[in-house]
Amino acid sequence: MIELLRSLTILVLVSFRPAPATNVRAYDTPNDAGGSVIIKWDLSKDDSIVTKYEIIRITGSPDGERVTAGFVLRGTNSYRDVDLKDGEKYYYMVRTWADGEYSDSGITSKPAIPRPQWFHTKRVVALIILIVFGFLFFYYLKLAREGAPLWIRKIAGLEAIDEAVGRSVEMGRPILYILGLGFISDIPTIAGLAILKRVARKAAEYEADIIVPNYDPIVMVAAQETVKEGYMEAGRPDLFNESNIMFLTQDQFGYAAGVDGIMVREKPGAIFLQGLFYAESLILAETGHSIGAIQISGTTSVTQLPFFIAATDYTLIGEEMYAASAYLTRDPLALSTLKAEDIMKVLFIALMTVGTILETVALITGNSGFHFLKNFFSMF
Amino acid sequence: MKYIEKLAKIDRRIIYLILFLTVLLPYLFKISLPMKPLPEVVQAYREIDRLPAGSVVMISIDYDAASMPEVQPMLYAILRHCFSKDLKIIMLGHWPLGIPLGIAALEDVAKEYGKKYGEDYVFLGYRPGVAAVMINMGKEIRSVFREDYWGTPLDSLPMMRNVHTYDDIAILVGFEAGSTGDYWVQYAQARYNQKIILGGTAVVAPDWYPYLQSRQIVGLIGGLRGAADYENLVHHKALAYYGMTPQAAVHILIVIFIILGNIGYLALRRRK
Amino acid sequence: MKREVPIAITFISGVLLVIAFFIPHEPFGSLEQRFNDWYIIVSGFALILGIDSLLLHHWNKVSRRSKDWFHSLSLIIAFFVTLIWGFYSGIKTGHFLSAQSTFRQYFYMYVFVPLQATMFSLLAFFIASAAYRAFRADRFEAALLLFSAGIVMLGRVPLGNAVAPYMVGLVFLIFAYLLYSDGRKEVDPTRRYLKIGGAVLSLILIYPVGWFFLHYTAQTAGWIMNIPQLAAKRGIFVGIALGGIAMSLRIILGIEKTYLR
Amino acid sequence: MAQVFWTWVAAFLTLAIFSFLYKDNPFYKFAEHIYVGSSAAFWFVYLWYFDIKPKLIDGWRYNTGFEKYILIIPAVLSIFMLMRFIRPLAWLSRWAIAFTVGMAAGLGITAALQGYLVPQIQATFLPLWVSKGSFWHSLGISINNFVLVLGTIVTIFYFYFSKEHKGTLGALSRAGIVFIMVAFGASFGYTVMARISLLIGRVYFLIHDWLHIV
Repeated sequence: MIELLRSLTILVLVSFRPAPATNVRAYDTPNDAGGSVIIKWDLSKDDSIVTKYEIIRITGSPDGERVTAGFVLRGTNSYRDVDLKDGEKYYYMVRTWADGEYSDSGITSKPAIPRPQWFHTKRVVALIILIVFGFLFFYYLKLAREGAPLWIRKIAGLEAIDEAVGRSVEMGRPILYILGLGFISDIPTIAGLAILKRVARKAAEYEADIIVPNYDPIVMVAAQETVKEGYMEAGRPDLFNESNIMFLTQDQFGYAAGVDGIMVREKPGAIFLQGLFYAESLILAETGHSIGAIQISGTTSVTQLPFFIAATDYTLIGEEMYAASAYLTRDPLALSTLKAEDIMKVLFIALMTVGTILETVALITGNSGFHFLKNFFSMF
Repeated sequence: MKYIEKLAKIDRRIIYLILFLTVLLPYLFKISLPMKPLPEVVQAYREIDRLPAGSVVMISIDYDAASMPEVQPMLYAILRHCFSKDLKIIMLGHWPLGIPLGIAALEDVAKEYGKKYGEDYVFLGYRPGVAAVMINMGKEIRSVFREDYWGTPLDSLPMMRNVHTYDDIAILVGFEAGSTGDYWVQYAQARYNQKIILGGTAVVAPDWYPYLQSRQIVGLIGGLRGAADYENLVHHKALAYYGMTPQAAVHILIVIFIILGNIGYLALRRRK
Repeated sequence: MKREVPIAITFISGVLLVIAFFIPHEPFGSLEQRFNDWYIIVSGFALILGIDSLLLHHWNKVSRRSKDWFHSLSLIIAFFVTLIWGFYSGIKTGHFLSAQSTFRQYFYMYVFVPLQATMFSLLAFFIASAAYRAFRADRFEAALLLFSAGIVMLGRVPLGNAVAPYMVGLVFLIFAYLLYSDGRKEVDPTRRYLKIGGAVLSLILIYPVGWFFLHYTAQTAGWIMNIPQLAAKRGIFVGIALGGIAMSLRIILGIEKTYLR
Repeated sequence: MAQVFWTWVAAFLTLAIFSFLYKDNPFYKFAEHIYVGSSAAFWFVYLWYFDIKPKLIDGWRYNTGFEKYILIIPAVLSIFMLMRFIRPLAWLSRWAIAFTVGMAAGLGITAALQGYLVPQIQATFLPLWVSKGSFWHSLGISINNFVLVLGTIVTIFYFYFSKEHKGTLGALSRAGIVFIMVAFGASFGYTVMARISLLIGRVYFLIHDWLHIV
């Protein structure tokens, strides 16, 4: 009986036309490269029995040919029409379907004209941050050029570099420098190269060998140049041996297998793991520990930092690694940029505090106007 | 006293050996923990179980060898379930290096159940462009895959004759190790209302619970635990099911090692 | 020329990408994608340099008959067998991973995947030995590391709840012991009694805390992952982002040019 | 038959890699060298089929006009890269490197802004008092939000470089360390499960596919 009633209700509902979708609006998609329009509408009152909405496009004038632009399912009230011509006028209608029946209000939207934009308005917050940072950056650069004193706190992992190289030399063992799985297009790899230069110079001073196995061939080339430069600075270009900076393979675990092999056979006294690392980080660090080497690691991969902290003697955590080149060279220009970073940090902390207070106020007063800062920061 | 101090310096090889045995022995002796299948896995099982024979299930291979131990058992379990219910299978993938893994499993299980290629299962393979593939299949599968993986035109395969769009596919099962699953939900579900079940590694699966709540997916199989539950449900206990015991045992073992190490370390420190 | 041109190239390509980020209009809108494609092409060719380095390194070992030269020879043979097989299968069947490709059927499934998976699985052993060795409660920070690792580890498996109280109890016991032995050496009487009192308190707390973890280990693990873990990650991310921007600016402006010398 | 032979090959390689856990030995050395050599070739073939061929060769063949001729730029950069083989022209390779590094720097800035900085800061804009459900529930959420904001801020202070970590800054950065250590411990513990699964997979291969015990 209930079954019968149900099917009857459905039958009745279906044989009626669903209420049409109303208030159809179309406008150019903001912040895009052109060629697309966004269509929005108010859902049909019978949305719960609607099967789909059909979006109909009319090009040129409201009484032109009607073409189906696409379908969306019930509950959806917007559609993005793509592959359109910039500058052309487009009109839209939304047809509401319930099984075989449909209805539409017969009214088309006002015309929309797709255009490309010259500025991404959603990214204005990023631009502001960049401008403020840029201003601070150049301000402190100028101060540094004028000779203002710059101070940097002690970073244990970087202090230990000379000690590690020295100890390795005392034991008569080579130094192993691992740049990880980063490509040259990864900033941590470039930070790793900056530290490599210092290590190479120290190694040259002590006449120690330095081995650099590589995952990426372009990084290998850059590492060869970097080590050569380090040896030149130490005044020992004669000791430079390019074949010690070699390529292994572009396979994550193949690289780990190869580096492990080098570790157990060459028995380096000091191992540096500086760059971008993934799951192989612990394979390398544990093998390095098992041969008794002193290990200094550093990476910006947050998921791998715990393993480095556990398995190596010193670890440069995230930003500390980027600070390394300034720290090691004490180059005033580079140090000045650290000062700019620090000011930014204070600004961000202030911003977070303000944002948190605003959100709290918004929730207590129930005034959504206080969400403005949070809304301002939503970008994509 | 000396023995206690030794606890601080257990040779790593001894740790390795004990760990290896902890993984191996539960398999050899088929020791298993009593486990109640997770509701989201049961839901996935029921969705497939109630499909009428002859329905088409589409399976997507979006992982590669690195996530094989977690995801491959799910694939086997689902394939067994589908073939035992006489469902038809279309397999494809978005990770080129996972394709060989998918095909190996499909051929294995098909042989087990005596299924015929082209009539009971089809392998489409890989086409570049994740979102484009998903969207275009909503219009016509042939617009993306004119031929199957072996180069046979789809129309000459009996089971594909009436399969054109998502409307002809009862359920889509995505096996994931990255963000491809989100694309499936975004394109196949949101645009074409395709029923979706997702299975994936323990790392990616937790992100899908919101989909489950909003009914955008009708089942979720996460990590080795999810695979174990599914194996349990289809009564074919294998890698994952018996793997749960070593899984728990090793976690506890590592904690025990940490504690032993600390006791030894403390003893050493006291003497100093 | 040899030095200035590269710096100019770096400057131009870097600045262009930053500008393109704010301009959806073509040609900027698709610039990032285009540069990425170019990069992939260049790095593909660069692989020839890498392979030259690898083969030369091992060929030298073979020709000098230095230690392990036999293994170096097998590396070279493995390289060429794989290369020829891969391209042979690729040409014969249209793609090296295609259905009929014997390269896929045999090399990929029975050599490449097992090697990769086994090397990856070594992590299970290393994670155990690293935890055993490194998680020593010698300092407060180390104790925190140990504690949160243990809770999360146990919170993720069945039976974890049953074991967690013992672990937590032991940590408290250790803590009490440390406080007591420190307190005994303390000269100042108030500090001494504070520390010894703390030791007694830790002993008393073992029971309620143990009870708590008997019931709530999984929830605590979830809380640690979702709250303090996330907070620290965010802080680290902010640092990395700022450091990354500064490093990038230094590169674009030519202050940082290690790679070019 | 082929199946059986290749399963034995796979089992041999698996055991050879495992033998490294005991110590370095000829079996591991052999497997390692095979792995490095064959994987270098594998990725070379892969790059050809998935990158160079579709992006450069097919791009040149099927595109017309601007899209076609713009490909000359990466082709020239690639040739410059290979100039390292010719000593007197080796300096040209720096041009190609300069391009990739410039790209890294540009992307480094935009990715940091879009991927980390703005979303992470926005996510910390949390209300410190939430009323949702019962009082205790609200208090719980509020405390969590507070800990989240506080933890983020003190962790940032740990990375403050240009001042000595003494006094207030010292206390804040020490609090930062506390959060960092808890986070690292948790992250370590969280990963264990996935790694054990990998080992389970290999052990299962050995006893099931190879030895057929289970």
